[in-house]
Amino acid sequence: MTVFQIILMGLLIICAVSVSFSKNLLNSILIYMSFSLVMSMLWICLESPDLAITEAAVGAGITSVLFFVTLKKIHAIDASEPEKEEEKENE
Amino acid sequence: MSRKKTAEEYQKTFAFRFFRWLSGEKDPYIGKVEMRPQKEYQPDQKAALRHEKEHDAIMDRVYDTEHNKWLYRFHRLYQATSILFCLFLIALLLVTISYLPPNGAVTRPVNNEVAVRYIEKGLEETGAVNIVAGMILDYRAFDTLGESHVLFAATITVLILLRLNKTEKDEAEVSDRRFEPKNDAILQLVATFLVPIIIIFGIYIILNGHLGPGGGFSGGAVIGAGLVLYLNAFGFKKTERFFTEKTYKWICFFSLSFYCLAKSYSFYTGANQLHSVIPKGTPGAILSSGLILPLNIAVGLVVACTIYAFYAMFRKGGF
Amino acid sequence: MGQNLFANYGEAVSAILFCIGFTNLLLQTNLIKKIIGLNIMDSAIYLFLAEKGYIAGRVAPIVVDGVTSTEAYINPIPSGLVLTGIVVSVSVTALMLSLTIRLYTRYHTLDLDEISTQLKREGK
Amino acid sequence: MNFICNFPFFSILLSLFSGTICSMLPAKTAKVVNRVVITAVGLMSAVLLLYLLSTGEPFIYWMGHFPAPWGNEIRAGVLEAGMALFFCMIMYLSMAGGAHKLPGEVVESKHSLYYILVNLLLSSLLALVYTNDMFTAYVFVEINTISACGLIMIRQVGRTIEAAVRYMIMSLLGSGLLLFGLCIMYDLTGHLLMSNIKESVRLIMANGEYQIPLIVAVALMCIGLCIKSALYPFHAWLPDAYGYSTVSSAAILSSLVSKGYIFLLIKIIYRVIGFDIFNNTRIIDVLFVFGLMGMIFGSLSAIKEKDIRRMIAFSSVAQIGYIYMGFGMGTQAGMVASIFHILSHAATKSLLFIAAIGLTDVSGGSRKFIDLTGAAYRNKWAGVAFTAGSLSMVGVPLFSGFISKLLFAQAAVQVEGKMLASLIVLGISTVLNAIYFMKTVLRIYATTDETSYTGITFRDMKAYAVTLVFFILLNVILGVSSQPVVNMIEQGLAMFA
Repeated sequence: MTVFQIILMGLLIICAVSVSFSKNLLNSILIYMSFSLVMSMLWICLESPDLAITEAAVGAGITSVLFFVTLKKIHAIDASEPEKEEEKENE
Repeated sequence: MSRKKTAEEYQKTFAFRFFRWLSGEKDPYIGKVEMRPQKEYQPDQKAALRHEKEHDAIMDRVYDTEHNKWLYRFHRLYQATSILFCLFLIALLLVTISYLPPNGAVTRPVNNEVAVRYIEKGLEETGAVNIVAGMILDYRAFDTLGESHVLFAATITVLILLRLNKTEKDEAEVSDRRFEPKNDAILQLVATFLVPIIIIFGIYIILNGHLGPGGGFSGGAVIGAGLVLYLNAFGFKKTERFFTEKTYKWICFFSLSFYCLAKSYSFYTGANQLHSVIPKGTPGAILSSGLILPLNIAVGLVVACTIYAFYAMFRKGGF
Repeated sequence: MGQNLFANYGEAVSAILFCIGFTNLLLQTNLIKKIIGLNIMDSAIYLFLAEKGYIAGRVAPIVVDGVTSTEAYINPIPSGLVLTGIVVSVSVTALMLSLTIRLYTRYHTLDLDEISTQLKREGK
Repeated sequence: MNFICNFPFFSILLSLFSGTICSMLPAKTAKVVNRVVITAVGLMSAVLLLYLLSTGEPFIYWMGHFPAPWGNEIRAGVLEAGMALFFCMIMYLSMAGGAHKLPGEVVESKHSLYYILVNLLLSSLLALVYTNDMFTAYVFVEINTISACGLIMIRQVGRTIEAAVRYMIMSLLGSGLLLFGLCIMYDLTGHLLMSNIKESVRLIMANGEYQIPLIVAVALMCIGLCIKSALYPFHAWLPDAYGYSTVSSAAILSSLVSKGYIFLLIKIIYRVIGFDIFNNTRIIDVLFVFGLMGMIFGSLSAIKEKDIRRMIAFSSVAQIGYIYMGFGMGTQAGMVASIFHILSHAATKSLLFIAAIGLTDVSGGSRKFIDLTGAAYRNKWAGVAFTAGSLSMVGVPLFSGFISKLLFAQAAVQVEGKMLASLIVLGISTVLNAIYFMKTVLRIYATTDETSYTGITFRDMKAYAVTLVFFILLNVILGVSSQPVVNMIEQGLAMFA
């Protein structure tokens, strides 16, 4: 279990760094989503299922949806591709 | 013989002329100095234009952020200091952490009588099987009350920022749907299957909050996500049939007031050592653990509505 | 330097994440990136807290079969605090994003310094 | 338990609940509700203060059915009750003084939202004042931040939104640091309740184990709160936020919001860490230096400013520097001076903001100094009030500012090593204060022949003039009968321990 935790933590750091260096806003938000997902897995490992559910619903779900709408409003997503991510996200 | 002068004589004296000059009745230069009337001031269009251009040029020079050497240096300095500061912070925190009590051990100060009582007496005192739910909604309920008002305050600020009036809203709606396929068949089919499942799952999480992992906030977020999916698939027209700003306001108002009043009652009886009439029920049953279940439902409603409201506000500035 | 750095590897990771978020908040010019940095920073603190509650070999604090001995469960307090914290960070994120939208519709840029220069230049 | 002991709880819950209620009410009713709530809370705090003065004992109030380390608690002593009363008074006067400007600055449909935010802000301030639990403090700090941000950007011009973004970024950095410090503290002590943490801290300092993380935790919390209360190097958001928001917001923000955080810091110093332990760390020196820097650079920026409201805003930076200088002295006297300065600055700064709006109103809405020439003749009440506020800020006897400067000087004399620095900077800062405030006063009393602006008479602005009179009275009362207030502060600090 410890090894798994360490791998997850490594993933967290990789995600955080690549968010900072990614040029494309859409990419960085997608990476942030995966950051949240990894975080919620980590919380299962840390025996906090309440947090895992909340993080999965909120961090990977709601926050990202709000980010996507914002990107759309500020025209950072190319208009030619309607936001598939947004809908994919909700499922 | 009187020394009085007559008026005529007086008018010739120096004193008379001096006082008249003082009071401004006579200009001593009139008739004595060669003068020409001044030309009336006419604003010179060209000069004004030139001035404007010069002003613009100066402003361009002053606010030319790209070629300003000092600004560039300042930015560099700022970046360097920030990075140094963050490295320093990392080092500081790592050193701090190296001195902290070791992780995972039982002997740490965190595992003291507080946690012990929550675990040992939690079931008995709050009636909740999920000790975390019992803790946040009964032992430390004041924090949670504050937390739901953080959400409320955030909604209010978002309303202030993004709520538009009727005409603006219509424009925003038109521009919002410009690039979007209307009535996407695949999406609608998927949504018909998924939305009920998502919402039922959310309701399960809320109702099960005191028995297992979950609770008002996570369940509400899941329901909110379901509503957002429904909105995306079927558009605002459909959702407006059952969910308008009025519905949102009333649900929020009722849930928050219920939350406030219920918790006030519990705080009041607790502090004054009065007996609370709220029954605890049998632990493990769905109708148990006193106020936790109703509070979870109230929080869930608020959160679901708030998330939908956030989404609708972001999309078109209204419901 | 203390001796517990490797025992506390989870906390160390959370400290590094905190600083990455902090750096993002300070250095990124783009507001959206700043907001992501803020979220990373908050998550790092929650990770730190959750690590505090964890005790190896014990299970989540949900009473099973009426067993209420302290030996069986992890510390429930950090989980509760983190739950509260997550709600706070969602609210703040929503607020920041709506501010971003508002700024963008007005100035068509996401760079705060650029907006400041523009404002000063207009002299309002 | 006496029924009066319920009052802190009632006042917090009343203001929280009125926020929810106001969301359903039309703007006019919401305004009435807002006023009624502030008055009621003020009255309750006054009764509580009298009760506490008569018993002389602070009390603990359980928030729930569980005692100390398990449940939440709030705690009331003389200082808390007095602070709550004072905050209510300032808030009522600020709301009343800015009420006539609100329709022009905020869209009609958003008025009730404004009152919701004010109610939430009041409740969070009260909770910060009364709380005995660190995590509750964090949650209410967030409510405070969010509603303050709302108050800044409710007047939607470009500047305020930019200022709100800057404010949020700085505040969130501060909250993050505060929360991190709090978590380390929790890990070391295993408690979240202030009194229990203090016991554990004393044990830790006696044992010698975990001292380094403890000091780091304290430092993180201090820096977080300093950032949030706009201490000098972290003040970038302040001038725009105070200068362009609606006048009530500016008055409330400058006099109450930052003071709420500072009061929390005082609570942390006294009730969590312990005054002597805090004074033995190097943190107070850092606070001292930042405070001195703020006093000088804040005033210098204020002198450079050509816009009256931004000038007052920059003056806030300088005044917050004073407060932190008092913390940095590390003596009881310095602390008393700081707390007195919190009161006097709150009373004066809101007066200045409210008076400044009266002056700009009769100058065609322009805030540039050049247009303000002779404004005091056009609006005599605002002119007198502004002069009174300026005199108080500069530190002329009879006004509250004089007493706080006197207390600072007295406190500085007792401190070895910091005496010279603090006295010199106090002197320089007073001179700088005098330069920019007297410059403004001379400007508004200068005579001009040609004026295209019409004056205003008492009949047009009864409520406004009455508010100003109350503000001036408050200032003069603080300045003339300072001894009872100082005694109360000392008694309150004694109750903290």
